Amino acid sequence: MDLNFTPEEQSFRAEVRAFIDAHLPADLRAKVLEGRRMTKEDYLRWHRILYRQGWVAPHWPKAFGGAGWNAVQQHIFHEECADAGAPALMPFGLVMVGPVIMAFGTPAQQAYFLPRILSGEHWWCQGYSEPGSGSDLASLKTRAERRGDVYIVNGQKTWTTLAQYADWMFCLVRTDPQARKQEGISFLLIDMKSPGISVRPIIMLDGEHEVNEVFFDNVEVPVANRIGEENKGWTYAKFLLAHERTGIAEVGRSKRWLKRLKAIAARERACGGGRLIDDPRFRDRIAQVEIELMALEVTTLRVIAAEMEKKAPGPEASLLKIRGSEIQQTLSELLMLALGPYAAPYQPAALDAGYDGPIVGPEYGVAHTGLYFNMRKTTIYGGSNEIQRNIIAKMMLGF
Amino acid sequence: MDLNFTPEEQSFRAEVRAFIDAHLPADLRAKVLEGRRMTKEDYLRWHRILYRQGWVAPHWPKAFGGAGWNAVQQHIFHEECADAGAPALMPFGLVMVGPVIMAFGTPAQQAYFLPRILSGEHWWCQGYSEPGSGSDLASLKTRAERRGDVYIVNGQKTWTTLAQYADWMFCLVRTDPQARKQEGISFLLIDMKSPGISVRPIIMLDGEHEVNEVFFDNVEVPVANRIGEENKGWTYAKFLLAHERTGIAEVGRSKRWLKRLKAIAARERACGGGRLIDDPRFRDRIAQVEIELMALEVTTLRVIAAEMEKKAPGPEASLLKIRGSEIQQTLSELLMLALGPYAAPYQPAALDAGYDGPIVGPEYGVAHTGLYFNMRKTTIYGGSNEIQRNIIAKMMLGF
Amino acid sequence: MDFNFSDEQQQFRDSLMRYLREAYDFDARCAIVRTESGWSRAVWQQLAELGALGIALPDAYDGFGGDAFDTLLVMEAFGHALVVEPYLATVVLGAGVIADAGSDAQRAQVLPAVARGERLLALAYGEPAARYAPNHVSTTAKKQGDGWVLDGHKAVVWHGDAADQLIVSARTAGAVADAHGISLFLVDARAPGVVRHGYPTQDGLRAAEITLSGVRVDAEALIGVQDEGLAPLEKAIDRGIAAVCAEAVGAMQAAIEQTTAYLKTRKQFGVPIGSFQVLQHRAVDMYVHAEQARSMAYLAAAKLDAPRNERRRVLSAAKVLVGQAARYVGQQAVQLHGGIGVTNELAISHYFKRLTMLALAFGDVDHHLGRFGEYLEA
Amino acid sequence: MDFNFSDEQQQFRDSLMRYLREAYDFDARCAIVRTESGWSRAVWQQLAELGALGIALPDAYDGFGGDAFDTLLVMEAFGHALVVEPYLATVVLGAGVIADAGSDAQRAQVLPAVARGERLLALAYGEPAARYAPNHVSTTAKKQGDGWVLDGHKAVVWHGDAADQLIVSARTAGAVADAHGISLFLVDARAPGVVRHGYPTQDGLRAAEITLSGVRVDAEALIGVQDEGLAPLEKAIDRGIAAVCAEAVGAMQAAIEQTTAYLKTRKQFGVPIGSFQVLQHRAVDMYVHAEQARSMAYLAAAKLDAPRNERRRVLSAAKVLVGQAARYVGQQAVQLHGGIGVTNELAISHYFKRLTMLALAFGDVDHHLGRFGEYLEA
Repeated sequence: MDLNFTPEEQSFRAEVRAFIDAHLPADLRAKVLEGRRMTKEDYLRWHRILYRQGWVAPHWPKAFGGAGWNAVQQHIFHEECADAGAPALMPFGLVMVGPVIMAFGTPAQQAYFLPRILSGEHWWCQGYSEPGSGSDLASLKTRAERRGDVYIVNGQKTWTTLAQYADWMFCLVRTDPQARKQEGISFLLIDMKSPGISVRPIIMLDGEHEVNEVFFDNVEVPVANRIGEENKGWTYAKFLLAHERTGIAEVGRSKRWLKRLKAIAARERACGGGRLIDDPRFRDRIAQVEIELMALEVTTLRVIAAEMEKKAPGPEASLLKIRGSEIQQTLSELLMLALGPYAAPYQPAALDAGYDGPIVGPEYGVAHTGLYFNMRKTTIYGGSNEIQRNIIAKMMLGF
Repeated sequence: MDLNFTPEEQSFRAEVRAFIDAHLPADLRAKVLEGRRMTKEDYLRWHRILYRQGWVAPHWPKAFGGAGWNAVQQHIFHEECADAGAPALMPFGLVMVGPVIMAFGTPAQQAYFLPRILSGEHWWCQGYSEPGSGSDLASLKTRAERRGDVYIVNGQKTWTTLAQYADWMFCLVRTDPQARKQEGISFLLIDMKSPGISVRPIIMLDGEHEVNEVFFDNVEVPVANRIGEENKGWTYAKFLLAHERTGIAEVGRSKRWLKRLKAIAARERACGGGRLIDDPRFRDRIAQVEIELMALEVTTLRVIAAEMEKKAPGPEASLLKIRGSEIQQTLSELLMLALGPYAAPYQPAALDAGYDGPIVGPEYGVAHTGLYFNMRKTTIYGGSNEIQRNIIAKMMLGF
Repeated sequence: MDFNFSDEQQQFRDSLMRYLREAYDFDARCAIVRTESGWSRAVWQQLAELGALGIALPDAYDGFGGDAFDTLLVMEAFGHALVVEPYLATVVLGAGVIADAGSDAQRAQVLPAVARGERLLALAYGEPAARYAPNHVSTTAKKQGDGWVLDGHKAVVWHGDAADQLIVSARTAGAVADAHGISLFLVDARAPGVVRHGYPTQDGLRAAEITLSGVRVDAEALIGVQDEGLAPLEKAIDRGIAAVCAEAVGAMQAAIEQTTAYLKTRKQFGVPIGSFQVLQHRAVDMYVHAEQARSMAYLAAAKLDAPRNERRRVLSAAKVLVGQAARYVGQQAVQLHGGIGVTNELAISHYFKRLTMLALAFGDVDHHLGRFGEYLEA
Repeated sequence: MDFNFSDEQQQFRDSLMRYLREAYDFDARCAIVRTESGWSRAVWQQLAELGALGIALPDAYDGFGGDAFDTLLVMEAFGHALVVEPYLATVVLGAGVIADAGSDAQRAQVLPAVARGERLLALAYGEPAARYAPNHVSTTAKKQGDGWVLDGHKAVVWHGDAADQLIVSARTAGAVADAHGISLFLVDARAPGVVRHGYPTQDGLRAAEITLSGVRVDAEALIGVQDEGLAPLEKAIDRGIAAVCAEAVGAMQAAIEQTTAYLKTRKQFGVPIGSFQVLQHRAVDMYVHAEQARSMAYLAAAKLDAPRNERRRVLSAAKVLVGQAARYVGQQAVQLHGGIGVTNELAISHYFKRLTMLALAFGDVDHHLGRFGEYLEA
């Protein structure tokens, strides 16, 4: 039993940190740290920097162009990126569809798609959720009818994150309407430029355009773009969901937010004078969430250690999701509360880089209330926390 | 809209207070305030004092020997009694079976039982719960077979509060085993001295003897001691449950505990020196529970006001039960926490009046930890808080 | 003890809620928020005609002489409909200060115009470094001849951009956080030296940063007693607290109605999600919070005219409990709606945002828990 | 990074848990608690033979040279079985201080005897007015000739009635709450002037009030450096915290096992009550708390030898989180058992009581939240 990182792991961390220090553009870093609006190009700039270094896919095997790192190395890498304020890497290609293509794709699919995921040429989006499905994913209704070498796809997806930027979508469609729920589903790769696809923005409660509805009106998809066998899509979808939850606890980002919260609480004044961080109530709130985050970090490391021994990530991931999302919500709420009355102004224009108009209240606060609002999603998406509790009840407690 | 008591109500309060000041024995008062062990005679002394004054049954009509007070007067009376540290009046006769006998009893039953409830000659207990039934009361199994003028009762009741003192039990028994669950139940009045009854103590987690199992082995009960019709007992049981919840919020007692908590927190020293009540964390905990209690008091008054207008007490009583029990638990927990390390000693002998052995820690603290343990029952009994939430979900929210 | 509203009050509430149901549904509200000004003068005129603007103003000044419970009825209805018009700023805070502490001349000049819907007010008391403390006043008013010259920066002034007149707290004596030495002034919002930067707030209402640079007012602009402005200001804030508590109660009720309706309609796994016990009990806890909050809103209204310490104790208790309830109900209303709850498309997220801001208004839970604690041994 | 216990550790744990399963079930435990002494010397000898008493003591003194994780294994197993024997008092606290700060002579005299199960210790550091502060020492030790004379009252000394030797904190300089001027002494528990009033605790263990009246000890009784006893005392307390965190983790696991088993067995309304989603989710939240607590128990063990500030920061964090988890798991275990949960008849209420006391041991959640907060900006 030893909770310390080995000397090798520590020198790996030093190497990662040195690279980020040297290569993360200052303007990107500032945007991330201040929580300003990110553009597609912002994400891609950092993606390409890591791609050139060979680090853009830490968890992919070297044979497919990944870094081939083990779970601890991946954890260290993500923690360093989060701490430094590097833009998030979009998971849709690298974390979601990439491993599916590696595991179940044809050699042709692998040769075409994988390098383009790595280079950033293809921006992917996820076509899982539908208006009627929600947490009951398998009830999806989007139809794909085989007509020779193509499928004709009709239907609608929703909650499609950043579909407005996407070149490709991986998509669950129903190919056998007679079969039972989980059967009769196929897994298609769809070119977003195909005729018949339209994308409608959904504006989130913070006023931002983050997700979309995607409509399919007789969209032709080559059969060659199907992953694996027809009607076996649910298998691939489950494979993906098991991988999707890596890093779901977002410990690194939460540690960065905690650091920021402390810095701001040391600058804000409490009502009676003195620093907000010295107000016993606010101090206790910070202390409480810091303690919960410490525990979550160790729990995450325990899960990673289990993964290292080839124990598959199990329902423990649900625990990481539950506590991780709750901690993110608490931190974003404290960031808002720290502002006092200046939590109220709504200043969407100020979120853009280069904005030089007036700012109401402290400049560091413009994104906080929106962040608090936005973070409500974390207990809903990726399987709501209620669903996660159902999973633990069944898998860990045997109900 | 006026949240103040009328001048009449205020002078009623003054009258009640003056009577209690003059007639509540000091030793009883001290026992109650300090949370020491109460004997049967302790309860009966106060019962008889109120009986002589004509106040022992505030909610009974004058025709049956009650005070005939309205809901506001009853509230004022109970609040004053609680504040002064008067012993609780046992509800089994006065609140539970008394109203059932008034509503559904024969003239002979009324003439025999009601005066003896008032005088305290009969101590009653409640025979509802059974080992298998719990929250699912109607699944009871105790059998009563008709044999001429008597029923032969066999079976077992449990959680029978203070049955060790009881002269009579009101009891739900199954008289028609073929009927559906809620049907086939009858409501019997059983003399606890009947042959075939045995009482086994159940020791609570605080080490006290408060509840019992009661076993029936061919116990003969005259048919004349049945309330109302055979197999209609569920109706009378429901009538009783609707009345049982009056005062369930225990606002008066909680206010007394709050006062005591503040007095103790003003005497205890905090770790850094200074008074515990000036420790910001402990102070906030007191403030929080006081605020919740303020709200509950107004909510209680709102329910009482609705009762005054002959709106029957509805599912709002579930709300009072939920918040009332949670507040009692919080207060008892703070009373324990206030003691610091002296929460640990277990001193059951010191709970008796007249104990003059050594006491570990502050004398005012001997009952606190046991009280905290004991109060866990409040979210379980009388329909667990989970059941209360089911009731609100169904009755108030229409699920 | 009487928990009933009078017949008159019930009729007034019914007509107000009927109007809002018909003219102020969610789409109408969104359209109003999207306008340049962010609120509707037409709605304001309708509210004047319904008597809502004058209901709690003195009879002598064209009001109806109502009490705190009339204000409660209005605010609860506004909370239920998510009304964005400047009622709190103009009527509760602004007219409240004038009615309470103003001279006869000020009352005559301001109150009838407010009741008719022809005058908008704003209470400019916050400052950038003040957080929630009204005694933190660094804006100065210096005597000049018969009148005064005001300089300073007033922060997050609700509906400050729409106001015709501002009630400004300024320091006439003492150091920055002293209780003594604060005076209130009635200032023309368009006076030379007044610069207003208006902006929307996170919940679709409006506020403004206001700078005063050498703003001259005459002697009659002083409201009440020189240097003793904190008392009426604190009282106005407590009236504001009672009002936002009532508004939050209305908003919580609407959020609960909409959430339970959604739970009964929305199907997953082949059943309405409202059949899941965990979600039912969540809704029950929302209901319990809301009922306790309603009790505290009543108590807050009842204690507005109590002696200062008792008033502050109860108003802070109300703000703590209502703030916690608003947070819980708002968050869970969104959670129980799932994905659609975190979009701007349904009303529910707007209730959540408004409830969030109401929980912060006049001081957050921690602030008022501390203020309540000052009276713990009283 | 390695979260595995070694093969040796796993074997040791298996044999310990097997012994407890066979010899220390709930009935056996109740019988032990009912005895006059409240604990079992026979069990203690068995624990000595299993190596549990010496596992974490130095090799040189007949121990096995184990580390904090060996202590964790023992305490977790003890928590799981609700063991009442004086392990924390004797081995973790008492022997810990001697091993850490004692002279070679003291070590040689005490530690092998502890490992063999022939010596019981108690750490007498609390005082009636000290609450949870170990620096609050009013017990005095005055120099007399070569030795010392001790006077004072030590409060709630765990297993103080059974101890053969006491480690007593006493003031040799300074004022009552000063950090400097505290010294530790090894005192024969049966020395003239030592009066012990032993009593049961709420969770079935034992403690004692101890008064010292003119108790003479010789110069060799001083442990470590005169006036500098607070540092080893604080370290002992932190070791105690790590130990009770591990014990709480074991007790929580048992409580969760028993509660989920009960939920699956107990039927109401014709179905196992474990089929109700609300109860399932409650059990899940117990599980989540317990897993987070386990992580903090590991971290606490790992940081016992870190520099003082880092050690205190982490140990307080662990105590806060484990305390909150113990409270939640204990309360809900009772709640989910319903009526039977609030009786003494099933084990579950005893787990609740032990978890309650563990949450208070060495300082409650508020105390450690404050201590953690001292290092917030470190």
